[in-house]
Formats: sequence, structure tokens, C-alpha cells
Amino acid sequence: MALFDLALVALLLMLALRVVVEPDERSAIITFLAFGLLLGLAWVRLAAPDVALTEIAIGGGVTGILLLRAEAALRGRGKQAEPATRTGKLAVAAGSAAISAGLGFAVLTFSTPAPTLAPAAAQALPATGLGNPVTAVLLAFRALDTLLEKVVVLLALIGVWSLAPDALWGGAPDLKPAAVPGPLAYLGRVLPPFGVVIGVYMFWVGADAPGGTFQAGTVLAAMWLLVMMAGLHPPPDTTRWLLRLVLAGGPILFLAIAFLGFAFADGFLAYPKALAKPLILAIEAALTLSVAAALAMLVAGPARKAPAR
Amino acid sequence: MSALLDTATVVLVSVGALLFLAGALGLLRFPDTLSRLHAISKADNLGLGLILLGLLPQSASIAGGLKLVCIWLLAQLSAATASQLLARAVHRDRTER
Amino acid sequence: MTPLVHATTPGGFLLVLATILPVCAVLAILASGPRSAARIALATFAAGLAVAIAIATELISSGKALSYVVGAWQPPLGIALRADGLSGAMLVMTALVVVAVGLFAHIQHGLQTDAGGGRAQTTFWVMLLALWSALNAVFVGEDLFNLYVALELLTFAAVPLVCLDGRAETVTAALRYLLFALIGSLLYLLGAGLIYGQYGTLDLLALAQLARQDPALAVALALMIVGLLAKAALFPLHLWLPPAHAGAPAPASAVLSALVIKAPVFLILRLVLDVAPPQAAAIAGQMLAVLGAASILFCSVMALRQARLKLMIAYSTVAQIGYLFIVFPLAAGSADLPPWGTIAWTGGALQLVSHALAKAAMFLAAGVIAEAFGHDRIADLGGFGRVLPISAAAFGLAGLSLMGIPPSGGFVAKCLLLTAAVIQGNPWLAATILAGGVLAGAYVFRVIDKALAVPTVPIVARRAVPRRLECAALALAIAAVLIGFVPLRPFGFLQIGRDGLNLAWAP
Amino acid sequence: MMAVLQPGVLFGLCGAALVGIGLFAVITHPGLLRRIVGCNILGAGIFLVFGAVARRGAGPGFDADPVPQALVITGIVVAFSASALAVALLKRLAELTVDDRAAPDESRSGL
Repeated sequence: MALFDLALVALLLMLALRVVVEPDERSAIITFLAFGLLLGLAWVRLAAPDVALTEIAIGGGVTGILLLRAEAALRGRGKQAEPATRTGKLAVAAGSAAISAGLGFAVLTFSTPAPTLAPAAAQALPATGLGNPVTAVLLAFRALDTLLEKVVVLLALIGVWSLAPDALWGGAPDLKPAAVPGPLAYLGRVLPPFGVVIGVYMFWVGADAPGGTFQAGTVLAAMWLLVMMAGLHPPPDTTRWLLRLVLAGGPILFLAIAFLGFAFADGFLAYPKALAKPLILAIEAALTLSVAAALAMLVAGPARKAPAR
Repeated sequence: MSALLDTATVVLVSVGALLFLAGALGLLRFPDTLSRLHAISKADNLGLGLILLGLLPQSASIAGGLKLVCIWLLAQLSAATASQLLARAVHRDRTER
Repeated sequence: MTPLVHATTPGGFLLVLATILPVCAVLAILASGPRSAARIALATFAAGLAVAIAIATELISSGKALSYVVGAWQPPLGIALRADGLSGAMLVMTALVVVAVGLFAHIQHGLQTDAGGGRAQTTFWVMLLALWSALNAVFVGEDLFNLYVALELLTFAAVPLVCLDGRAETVTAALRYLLFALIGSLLYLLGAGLIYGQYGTLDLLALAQLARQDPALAVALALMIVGLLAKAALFPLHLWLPPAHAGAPAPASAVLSALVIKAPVFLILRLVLDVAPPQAAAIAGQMLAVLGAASILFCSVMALRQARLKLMIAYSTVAQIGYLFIVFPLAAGSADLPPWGTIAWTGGALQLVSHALAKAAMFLAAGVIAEAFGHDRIADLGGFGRVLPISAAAFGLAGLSLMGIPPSGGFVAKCLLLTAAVIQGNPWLAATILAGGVLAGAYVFRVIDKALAVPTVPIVARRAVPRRLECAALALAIAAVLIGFVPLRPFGFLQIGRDGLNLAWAP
Repeated sequence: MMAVLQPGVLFGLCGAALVGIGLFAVITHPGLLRRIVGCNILGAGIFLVFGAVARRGAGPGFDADPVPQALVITGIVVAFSASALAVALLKRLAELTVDDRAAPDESRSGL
């Protein structure tokens, strides 16, 4: 297995270097996507299937759509920063190498035995009623991070929306190409039912096995993007109440249950022991929808059509 | 019985992997996009099919086996669409030129 | 050594409210639509201010830090929140500035012809509220990863504020700011990962006891501090700040300059004082002081050379941030006197607060000037003091604080720092503090001089500006002056909740 | 030597190298889009270091420490949001600087 790991690491580093030196923008991005997929494999080798799913869905999937669309929009007029001078580049290369070296040194000198919270997490796991410790960390032990992170995603979305011209504020983004190729339209009709089933499945098993809100949300987001890009259903106006409700619904339910903890459990974000699992599943369900809507709208970008009044 | 199944797995997965290798070689060696596409899609479909077929006896449950079959079907669907889209793009570029 | 553990104190839930209330308002705005944004924001201001004051009152009455263990999951598995005296001061200061700026923006929005719900106005309210949550989360955060999420929340709230007007220059500034901020937070995150790998906890209180001299911790702290410096815009990582802060609308500039860059500074303070082992802290302190001194001198000169008022104020921000970094060697504690018992510590904290108030006042005054005359070219502002006396007064009073002239908060802060430098026999830092004061005097007087000038062609306002608008700036400037009346000695409030933490300083 | 080949160390070193590569790209690459990609490589390197830390935390009954893994999942989502915001800014900038030629033509590529 060590040989496999070494090959994987070598490949990852080669691809990363290729992304940096490749002159053609699109080739670089496609190389980056390959890098993202291989990274998923690395996560499997690190015994982190939850992260592997997230990495492949987000790092290899949705980021890919985002970057390729950006490349297409910027082609020929990509904004260039002032190019670095040769000495500047050398200095930065030296600095980056120093950071890498320091980091490698730190990784090699970590104290042994390695400190771990795995036993503590396993001990606290029954109180949550969950079987997947990663989900328990995300939605119980460190739920405050997850809650704030949801707000971060929504904030990024509002930030993206705020980049629309004033006249288009509140309007709909545009994802549909001028002419939808037949196969894409076909895929847009056939795949989403399967995708939705897979998304729901990932959310459902996430309580006890690898999977969970983020992975499921990303799959659902991809399906929605496919439908919008195939021109089967136009993106909604950003002021549509249903969209806003889905976006805010997950965090609002999360907050409501968090505040109820003051009255019915040990305080903010604590769950009553008997109800922990159903409550967490309810939060996860709402969050999955919120994540799906937010990620898809993040890829779709700011409004490009005036809102329907 | 299990030894027989294990042997089948080893053989099928090895052949599948070899097909992938052949597809990758084709991708690197063939001169133009369409023939590369041809090589990679053939090898991929068959290779993945053989590997999944080889893994089927190893799956612990019916549900697990069904998941493997689903993976193959979905991969078929996406690979077919992707090749179609790529071929169209090649065609469009040629006619434009 | 008895291990310190977090235990929820009475009133600890206030910390949760401080962090979560503005977020609730953001979600409410998202759910109910842009038209109600201003109303929800104004209601949240009242509630948030009340929470901040309640926290300060609780700190004073109990004399101990407030703690809250979120979800009753003890760290290191869970997350704790904690507010000591310094956090309490930051919370109150943040609430004051946010509320004053919010009222200013509300009056300013009222001047515009279109009804509420527009792009720039709605975005401003959402981002201001999110920013408040993020700042409070940074000030009460006790967990390194929780702090990372708070920092990212801060970035995502601050960047859209920079390019609210949607011009190409401001979008460029926003993009550059975003990239700097992202690199900064990623380096910080990397350091947090190394610390977890070495100690198995992300809890600051636990780390204060566990931390020892080892290479992983040194690398981690170096990465985190460099990342935070990029966010705090200390020389030479300040390049993103002037275009970003000068291009934003005045209320946005005010919060960006007064509050947003204080969050990374606050975290550096916590890392150096609470986590770093003494020798490492001493080395880091020296290096930070050199950069701080360079920042003061270089950016004061740059401020002096700016033709536009807002750019001048933005450069002045970088210079004033420099003062916060020369605190580190001056506040180096000794066996019998912990760092937070020194006068330099009090001076640094006062500088943090008084600069926030003064700088917000200055940017708001500059906003009034731009609103009235349609530009902010200093050369063409001759005699503006006759047209806008209140704003000129606000600018002047805020200027007192930046220069360090009595009576003002800045005077007390700089006086304490100067005294500390002299007592410690550190002539270079003493000279830097004095030179920075003189340079600040030069750039502030350049504007005051224009305000009082009698030009041959009297300047006329393009449009009338209501007095209410000017009063928000004046109120902040007066607050900055009032801080100058605290006594010149180590300030007890700032030491609340620090006594348990001197373990890292014991030899 | 064998210790280096443990996944918990090997991928940590890989992450360290990726951090350097990503950092170099973010600071020096002339194309702004590539800088955003560089940021993602930097992030990937950092997450791998977390992953290595998690893998080292394996014990009897656990393959890895779940806490750093959960942090990475949060981090990946935040990193994606950051990329989306940066890409939106970049596109807006291109629209603003390329004078106001009709509607920007991004519709050609569906993907």
C-alpha cells in the first residue's frame, strides 16, 4: 500500500505543479479537476470517507463548473495582475519553499503518541443517538461552527448577488447556453431523478455511515444546476420568496432548536437526550436543502435578468 | 466455492484494469480527438463493467450489489453524454474551420 | 497545577446572544425580503447594544470572566466562549461604533430618493449585521477553529462592503482584499491544524497550560501571526487597505477601518500573550514592534502625501495600527508583574478603543463632506468648516486622539506607551511614538487648516446635509475624547479574568 | 524510513508541499483566475495536513480522529464559498473594464 500512496502523492504534486505552470487557462482548470478527484482518493487512504465524498462533490464537481464557467466568461479578456519580476518570483518561491519545509518539519516532529479526541468522541456519541462520529462532531459537539459556517455560505451568496448591476438587483441569474446540445437536455431529464434519490440517500445514511448534509446538498445542487443549464427550468428570481425561504430555512430551524435548548436541555445548542437524533435529522434535512440551494445559486452567479415585477 | 468466486474476482478485475490501461494508452497515442474518444469510451465502459462484475461476488448484501450495478449504469449514462458532447464540440470546431 | 476548565458562569448566555443575535437578524432579512432590512437592523442595534452593556455590567459586578460552554460539550471536544475584561471593552466599543454608523447610514439612506430595498442599501445592512456577529465571535471565541470561522465570516461581510458602489476600481480593491484575507485566514487555519496535531486541543485556555517550546508550535504560531498580519494590514502587508477602505461608502469605511482590522490584532494579542511560550513571545514581540514602528513612520508620511481625504484617513489607519504592535515588547511582563498589569497593556487597549472611535468619526465626517461637496479632494475644500462646522469639529476632535493631544483617549494611550518606553529604556520606540504624533499632527492640521481657511471664492455645498447626519460623527469623536478622562494607570477592568492565565508566564 | 511511509505522515508531507505550490501560485501568477485556483491548491494542502493529523489520531477501534475530519468538511465548504465570491468579483471586473459592449457573451459555453 505504501507504493500506492507514494504514486498517489507523486501524481498529486505533479498535477498541482502542472496547474501552476500550464500556460493555457482551460487546461490548467481541467488539470485542477483531475487533481481534485485524485485528492478524493487520498482522503480514502486517510480513512476519511466523509471528507472524500465532500472533496469529490465540491472540490472536483461544483468547483469545476464554477471555474470552467468563469474561464469561458473571461476568455480573451481575463484580467491580468501586474506580472511579478524575476527576482520577486524567486523570493516568493524561496519563501513558499521555506514555509513548506517548516511545515514538513512540524509534521515530522509531531509528538508521539499522537493526541486524539477519537475516544472522547466515541464516548460522547451515544448521547447524540448518531452512529457516524463525523456527523456528531458537525451537528452536536461543534454545532456552533457548522451554524456559523452556514451563515458564511449565505453571506457569500448575498455578496455574489450584490455584484449585479442596480437595475438587475433581485433578478434571476442566467445559466442556459444559447443553444442547448441535445445530449445535455437528455441528461438533464434522465439524471435528476436518480440524483435526487442519491442525495436523499446520502443525507439519510449520514447519521450512521459516511455521508451527510454537505455531500447530499452538493449532489442536489449539481442536479439543480444540470436542470437549469439544460434549459429545462429557468433559475428563479433572487427575490422569490420560496428560494429565500429554502435558503434561510435550514439555519433558522437550526437556530430555533438551538434556542429551545435553553429551555429544554443544557443550554444553547444542546439537545434533550431522548430527542437528540430526530432533532439532528430534522436540522440536517433542512440544512441539506439550504446547502443545495446556496451552492447552486453561488455557481449561477449574480442576476443577469431584470426581476419580474 | 468462495475460492472460485475470489479467483473470478481477481481475473475479472485484472482484465478490467488492463482495459483501462489500454484506453489510457489510446488516449495518449491516438492522433486526433475522435479516435481518442473512441478508445477511451470503449475501454472505460467495458473496463468498469468487468471490474464491477468482478466485485459483485464480494459484496456482502443484495443492496451492496445493487449499488454496484447502479454505479455502472450511472457511469454509462454520464460517459455516453460526455462523449456525445465532446464529439459535437469537435464536429462544430471542424465545420467552423 | 490545577487544570483550568471552562464552566458556564451566570450571564454566560449573554456571550451566545452577542454572537448570534445579529446573525438572526441576517436570516430574518433574507427570509422576509429586502424591504424590511432597515427596520430589522435598527431593532437589532438596540438589542445588541443592550447585550454588550449587560456583559460589561456583569463583568464589573462579578469581577470574573464570563464563560459559556456551548451545548454543554466540554472542550476540547466542544466549544467554549469566554469574555474577560479586554473582550468586554471590545464588545462595548464595537456596539457603540456599529450603532453610531448604523444610525448615520440610516439617515444617509433617507436622503436618497429611491425607497429602501435597493441593492446597495440592503447589502449594507446585511453585511453590517454579519460583521457585528463576526467581530463579537472573535472577541469571545475561545476555540481556534471557531475563531477561523468567525474570521471568514468577517471577511465575507467586509469584502462586499468595499465594492458597494460597483465601480471598477472598488471591485479591483475588493478582489485584492479578498485574496489577501483568504491567504491570511488559510495560513491561520494551517497553524490551527498544526496546534491540534501537537496538542490535541484547539481551546485557548487549555493551550495556555499545555504550550511548551517545540518546533511544531513555533511554526504554527509563525504561520498564524503572519496570516493575521496580512488581515490586519501591518506594513509591509498593508497594500490592499488604502484602496479598499477609501473606495467604500463612508459608513462602510468607518466600520472597516475602526473595527474589522481590530479583530486580527486582537487575535495576535491573544496568541502572543496566552499561547506562545515566553521566549517565543519575546522574539515575536520584538519583530512585531519593528514592523509596527515602520508602519507608523512610513504610512504617516504616506498619509501626509495623499491628495484625497479618504485615502489620507485610510493611510492613517495603517499608521495607527502600528502603535498596537509596539505594545508587545513594552508590555513584556516579569515574574511579579504579568503583561496585563503593565501600563503599556492599558495603553495598547486604550489605543485600540480610542482609535476605533476616532477613526469611525473621521470617516463619517469625510462622508458628510463628500455628500455635501461631491468630492473629497483636500486642496479644493478650503473653508469647508464654515459650511459644515459640526463635521469640521468632529474631524478635529477625532484628530486630537490620533495625534495624542490632551484631552483625548489617544493622548492617554500614547502617553502610557511613551512612559513605558522610557521606563524600559527603549529610546527608539519612544522616538517613534513622538515622531508618529508629530506626523499625525501634520496630516490632521492640513485638513483643519483647510476647514478654517477663508478662500477667495467661498465654497458652497452641492446639497444640504441635515445636522442629524453630522451628529453621529460628532458623537463618536466626543466619545473618543471622553476616554481621555480615565486615570493614567493600569486599568482594573482590563484585568478581569486574566489572573488564571499567567501559567504560561511562570518560569 | 518506514515511519515516513505511514499515510499519516506521507500525506502530511504532501500537504506541506501543496501549501508551498499553492502559495507560490496565489502570489505570483499573472492570471487572476489562476490565483483563485492557487488558493484552492493551498487549501487542499492545508486540509491534507488536517487529514494527516486525523489519521495519526487512529487508535484501537478508530481508523482516525473524527474531529479534524469534521473541521475539514467545514473548511471545504467555506473554501468553495470563497472561490465563488472571488470568481463573481473577477467576472464583474471583466465586465466593467471591457467597455460597455452589448450584453457580455458568456452564453456560448454551457458548462
